[in-house]
Amino acid sequence: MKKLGVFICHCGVNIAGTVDVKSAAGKMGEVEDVAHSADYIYMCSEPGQQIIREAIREKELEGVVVACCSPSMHENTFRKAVKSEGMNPYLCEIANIREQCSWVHQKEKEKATEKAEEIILATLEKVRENEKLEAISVSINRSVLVIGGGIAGMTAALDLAVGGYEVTLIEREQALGGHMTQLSKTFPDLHPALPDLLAKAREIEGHPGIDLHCYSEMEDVKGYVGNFELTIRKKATHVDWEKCNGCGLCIRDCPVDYVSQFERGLGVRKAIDLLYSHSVPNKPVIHRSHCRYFIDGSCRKCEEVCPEKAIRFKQKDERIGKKVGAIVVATGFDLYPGERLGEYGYGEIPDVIDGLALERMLSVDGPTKGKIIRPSDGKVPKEMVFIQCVASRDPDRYMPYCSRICCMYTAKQAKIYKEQVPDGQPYIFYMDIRSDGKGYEEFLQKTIEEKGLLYLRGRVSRVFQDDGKVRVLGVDTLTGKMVEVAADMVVLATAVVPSDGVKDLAAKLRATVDRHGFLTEAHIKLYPVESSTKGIYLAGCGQSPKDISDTVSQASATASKIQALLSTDKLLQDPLIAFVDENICSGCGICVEICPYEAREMDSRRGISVVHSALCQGCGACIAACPNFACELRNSSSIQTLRMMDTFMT
Amino acid sequence: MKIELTRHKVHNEFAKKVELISGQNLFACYQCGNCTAGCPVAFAMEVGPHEVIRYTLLGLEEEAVGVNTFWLCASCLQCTSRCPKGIDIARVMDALRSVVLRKKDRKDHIQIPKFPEGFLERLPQIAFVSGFRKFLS
Amino acid sequence: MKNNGRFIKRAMVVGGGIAGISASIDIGNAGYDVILVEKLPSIGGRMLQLSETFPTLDCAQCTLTPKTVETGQHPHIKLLTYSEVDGVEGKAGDFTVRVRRKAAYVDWEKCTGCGLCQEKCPSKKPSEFDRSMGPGKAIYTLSPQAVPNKPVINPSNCRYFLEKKCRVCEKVCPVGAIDYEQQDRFVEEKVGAIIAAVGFDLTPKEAFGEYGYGVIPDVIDGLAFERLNSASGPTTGEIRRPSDGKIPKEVVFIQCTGSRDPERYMPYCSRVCCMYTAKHARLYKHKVHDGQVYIFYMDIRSTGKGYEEFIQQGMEEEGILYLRGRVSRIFRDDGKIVVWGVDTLTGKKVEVSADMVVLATAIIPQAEAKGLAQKLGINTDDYGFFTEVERKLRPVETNMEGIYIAGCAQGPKDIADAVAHANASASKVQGLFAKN
Amino acid sequence: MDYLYFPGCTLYTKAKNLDQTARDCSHLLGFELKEISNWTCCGATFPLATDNIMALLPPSRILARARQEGAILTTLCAICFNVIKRTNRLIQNDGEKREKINNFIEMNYQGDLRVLHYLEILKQEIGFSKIKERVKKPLAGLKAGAYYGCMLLRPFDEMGFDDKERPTLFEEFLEAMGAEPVDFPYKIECCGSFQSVGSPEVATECSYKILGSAIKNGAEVVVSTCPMCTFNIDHKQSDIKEKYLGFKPIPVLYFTQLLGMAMGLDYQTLGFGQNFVDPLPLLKEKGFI
Repeated sequence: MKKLGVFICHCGVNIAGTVDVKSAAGKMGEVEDVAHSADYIYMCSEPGQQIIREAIREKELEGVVVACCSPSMHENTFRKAVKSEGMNPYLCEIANIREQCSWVHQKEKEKATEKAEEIILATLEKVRENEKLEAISVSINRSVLVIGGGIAGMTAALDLAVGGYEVTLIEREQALGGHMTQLSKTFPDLHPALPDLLAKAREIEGHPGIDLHCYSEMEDVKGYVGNFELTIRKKATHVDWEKCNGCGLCIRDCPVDYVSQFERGLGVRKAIDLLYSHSVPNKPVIHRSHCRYFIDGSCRKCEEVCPEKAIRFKQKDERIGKKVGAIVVATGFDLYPGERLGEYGYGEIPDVIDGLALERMLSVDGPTKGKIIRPSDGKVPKEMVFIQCVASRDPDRYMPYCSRICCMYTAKQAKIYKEQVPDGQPYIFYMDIRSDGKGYEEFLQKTIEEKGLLYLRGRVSRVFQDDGKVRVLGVDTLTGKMVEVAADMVVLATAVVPSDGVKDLAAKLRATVDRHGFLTEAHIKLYPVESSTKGIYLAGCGQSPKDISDTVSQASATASKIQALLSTDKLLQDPLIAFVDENICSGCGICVEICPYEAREMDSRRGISVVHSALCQGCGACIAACPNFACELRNSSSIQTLRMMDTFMT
Repeated sequence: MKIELTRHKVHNEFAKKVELISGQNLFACYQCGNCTAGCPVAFAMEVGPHEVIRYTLLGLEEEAVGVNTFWLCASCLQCTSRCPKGIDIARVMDALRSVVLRKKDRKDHIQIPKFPEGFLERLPQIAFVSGFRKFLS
Repeated sequence: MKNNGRFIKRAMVVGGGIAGISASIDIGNAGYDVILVEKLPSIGGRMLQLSETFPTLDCAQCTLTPKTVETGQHPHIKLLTYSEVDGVEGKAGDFTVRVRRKAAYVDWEKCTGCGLCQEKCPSKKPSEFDRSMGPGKAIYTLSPQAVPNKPVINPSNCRYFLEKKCRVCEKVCPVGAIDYEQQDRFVEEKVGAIIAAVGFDLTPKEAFGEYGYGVIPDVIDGLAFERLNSASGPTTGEIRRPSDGKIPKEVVFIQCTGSRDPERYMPYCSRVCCMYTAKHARLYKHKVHDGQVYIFYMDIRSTGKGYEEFIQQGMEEEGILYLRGRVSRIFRDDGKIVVWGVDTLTGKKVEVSADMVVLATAIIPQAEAKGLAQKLGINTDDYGFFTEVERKLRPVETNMEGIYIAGCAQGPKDIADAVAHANASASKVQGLFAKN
Repeated sequence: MDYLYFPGCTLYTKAKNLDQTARDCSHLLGFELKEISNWTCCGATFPLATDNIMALLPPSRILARARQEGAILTTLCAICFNVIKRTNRLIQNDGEKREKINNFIEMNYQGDLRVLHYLEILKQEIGFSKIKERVKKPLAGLKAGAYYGCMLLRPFDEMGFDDKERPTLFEEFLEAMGAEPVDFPYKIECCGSFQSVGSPEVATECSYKILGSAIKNGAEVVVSTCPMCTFNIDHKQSDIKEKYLGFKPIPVLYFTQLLGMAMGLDYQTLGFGQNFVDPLPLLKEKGFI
């Protein structure tokens, strides 16, 4: 019979305020195989753990039950404490008498004490049957996949490469940079966005430790933290990027123009073109849906004119396999689809554009070379209306959350507008001005004072075309007056939403997303960059809208977490997983389909099912499904569970 | 109840004149209402100082000069001392008075003969003198 | 940058708040040694004083304790608490840091943390940790689960140091750990990189004349309200007025006290007050259902994930009244606190006679921040926040190679951003060590 | 040591008691108030409109002439003190306007005159401890509410008289005379000033709030420095009584009247006749006269 120890924690008043810990400790002491029973005000504190260590040493205990808070709080703490005394950590179990007893029965003190004693007795039953287990060590490969080549993905990739890890960076578009490439200048210092970004991109392109795959997407992923196996689909660019020297003749002679998504509908691209001028990598791609050859087999102009014969009409998508230890998801954001914003006339009135379109106008290499003009007639707008919270902070019809960056980029855009059009008047309809970053409030107030931006506190109910002008029906709640503006141009600060395709990417990665499609972090406060699935890390707007400096911080943070994860070449896995009793298992295979983590395979030679120890999360689905009771969870066998139930029933 | 704004109306001549006389930048105003909150005579005003500043900025001259706010202002400077943006609201009130008085088209000054009997004898001269350029109904 | 000696791959983190802890754990988990220097007797920083955290309202202690315990027991992290950086020489890879270990008047080697001295200490001065919402002892640990769980004696509250009397703690200590003659000691540490995460402080309410210069007892600041709210606080979680212990039924929260006030106090926005005030209001309503909450604000700033929904839920379900306007003045008027505010949306002057007023005072750097910056040779802005070398793309690096910044020492931010910021600086340190 | 003194128009007539008691007290305290030889009205309000140079001339002329006769100029009335001091500050800081003003008044004044209120002289130059010694009849048991008003304190950075939110100078002065100062929140709020001419009911409301707050905090008498405020919170108590029936009048005295009484001057010479609410019954009851 094993000698057991019971240690009951007061947890200040949290437990002791309801459960009579002294009498419980006393009763536990009377149980015949309990060699030591004690209580202390804070078991998890240093002196508390000291009591446990001394008791194990003096009484040579072979099993310990700590009655305290939830196992998710301090199970590791107490298992480490018993391990330091040479006892197998898995012989130490937690009896949760706080969340499951004292906190919920604060009004019935004696019944709560009774219940606490029963919980401890049940846990003793469990410990009596527990076996000694060793953590499973799993070898990991020390490379990382970064999904998304925006500023978040680039920062994470660079940090990891500097840290000496192999990085695979995949980007869905044909060039790096994400939305930052569309920006003119960044707030609050009005630095031009592109130069620094391209410097970083070139650094990535040339870095030996980074394997860059643009115009590629992740098709499938298997495995677990430390051992992800994934297949990347490299979409056919129809140009041999090694051969192409970026001379640009093909782009010049391509007869087909189409309205470019990158230019937010304000500019055009050729069927074969770069994503943006002097992009990194500076390689063109043929877009099949616009290229005449793919439509009716005609043209082939680019092929004729290409000096390096780099055009590959027949090129097919390519698949390459990769093994990585951790994955950073940096998929970025999109703007809420404008067409669904009926009341603002977006898509119907040419002079109503969104924030990114105005950024394209303000960019020196944009469609209007930096000049703000009305898309309808090319005139300079003198009445410029900015509307904030378009589809943001609108729980009823659109998105309930705040998109965080619009107040700042709108103020920046209004400032640049006033510099370009001194006699123009910007009106900004807002609800709350949100300039809470470092130096943001000072920038905003200085701009309002010097440039004379008129902030009207109120939402806009409707925007409609009215003989050449764009009528805006808004309100100024500070004077309580309805406000109407016959504007020349309207810029909508539309809501930031996750980029499309994130939902099924998350499904593949078995990462969770919230109802809007933003990836869910493990803990909002303490683990903001880790996903709840081990080995998956989140950076940038994919997790929630944020500005560039917060995105960069979060990206570096993921790099730090991954360097910590992959610094050891072995990863310790919890041994509390399922196992199969070979002589009972009939090989029916039900457990293989049931397993949500694909941790079960059929061993064809012996005709029985086997557990993949690294993949199994110990969820117990297979145990419930097994018709012959052939499998059990380590240290949670059916006998133990039944014995624990008995202590409650009697 | 409804106004139409154009760039000529916003920060128009009237607003610029008030800014010139008072030497203050009305765009700096947060509309936080600290001045109205602290004003000892705000209870008797049709609109608070922050709102008359708002009307001025929006170029609503008739509304701005139509209210009794800056006639009631006793320039006790409580607002100026507490404005987080450092706007001298008392000067803006005086500027609004000056704009109206300098136009000379208002005739509803208080007439001295209309004072009740013996009122002037009891009144200290200082009350009378400091009231100059301020007495309009 | 090879120098004659090799590149020391050991980091020092100055400041043991949530930022310092997060950075230290990351660097420690990557296998490098870390020395964590903390001014107070134990680590945890401001978060120790919080009751619950927004937006999930889970209790700060429960989320923080696993982290502090992990730091305390981490094989690679050495704690130097109740210590301050005195001087720094050298450059990246070879810094020599002189650390002053303040006299705790308790021999930490002998002390077992049994807590008897704290029970028996007769001193009843207002506790600084509880923002003087309740009495504190002269010999104290910051919280029962303090890491390390070693008390210190505060000479300005201790009867022995003031009047050479008492010595109760010495008598009662079972291991004779009390040593009134202990002096400050200096320790030299050689490290390769330094992260400055010294956190923030709040503008003292005494600075605001229009709000009573801190003389009106029931006018408290946000942190004091956290202590009232905290289950391990002086009132074990009950919201009671400091003056007479009654439960306030009319509570006014005043935002932007000292923030967004370029003319008289700080021009910047302290970023977290809108959120913690909304949290305070909701926690108050959970405990006092028939109480009425007024929040005077200018702009509500709830931009984080789930923040806006948290505030809207507060308004809709808890009946919290948001009044857009600043408060010009508050003064005491027979037992009540008269608040002169305004609601600029109705243009009306608003007067509330409140039972309690909570000021969301401006976040400012720690007093020692500027001094530490000089010692480290890094720039600060004119308020004392450390300046990052590039606002957008390099938010954690400074003008000195090998020296990084993390958390609120760089500028006001909430716990989530501070943790991400701290992890980022940890990443840079790991990068620096890997490069050499 | 003698101080240049600018009485101001009201102190010659309606506030003669303030002027007279100040001269007598100064004499008792060992210094003389030397009235500047040639002075005009100070304009009664500091011109807020930045382009109104004309209204700056009267105070500038006073400053320039005073500078020819001495280095420190003092006044008793809070409004004169405010106008003259702010003009002085403007002349010191604004070179362009200084030149314009000097051209108008054809004098050369550089703003180097020190302008002090009589209370500042008592505190900085004489010292409250010296006053305490000279007090023959300490005003023991007299609960006095010190009413600062607006012009002494604001604008803070130009007047620098005392703390703008919690001034204590007046209270120290009352304590020096043995009285019990009573702090009341409305001591820095406005009495309605010249509105008693244009909108009397507004001034009544403001004065009522001030007096009500003083009485609620236990004040038996209110002490003021400025004839404008004194008119509102003293003379208008008749209007207050009409509007607020339960209101019990409270005497309002100038600070120099109290000082004179404390230093043993005969109460007949203290000009109590000009005070609207008769203070004599209270002073008798307290045994000061």
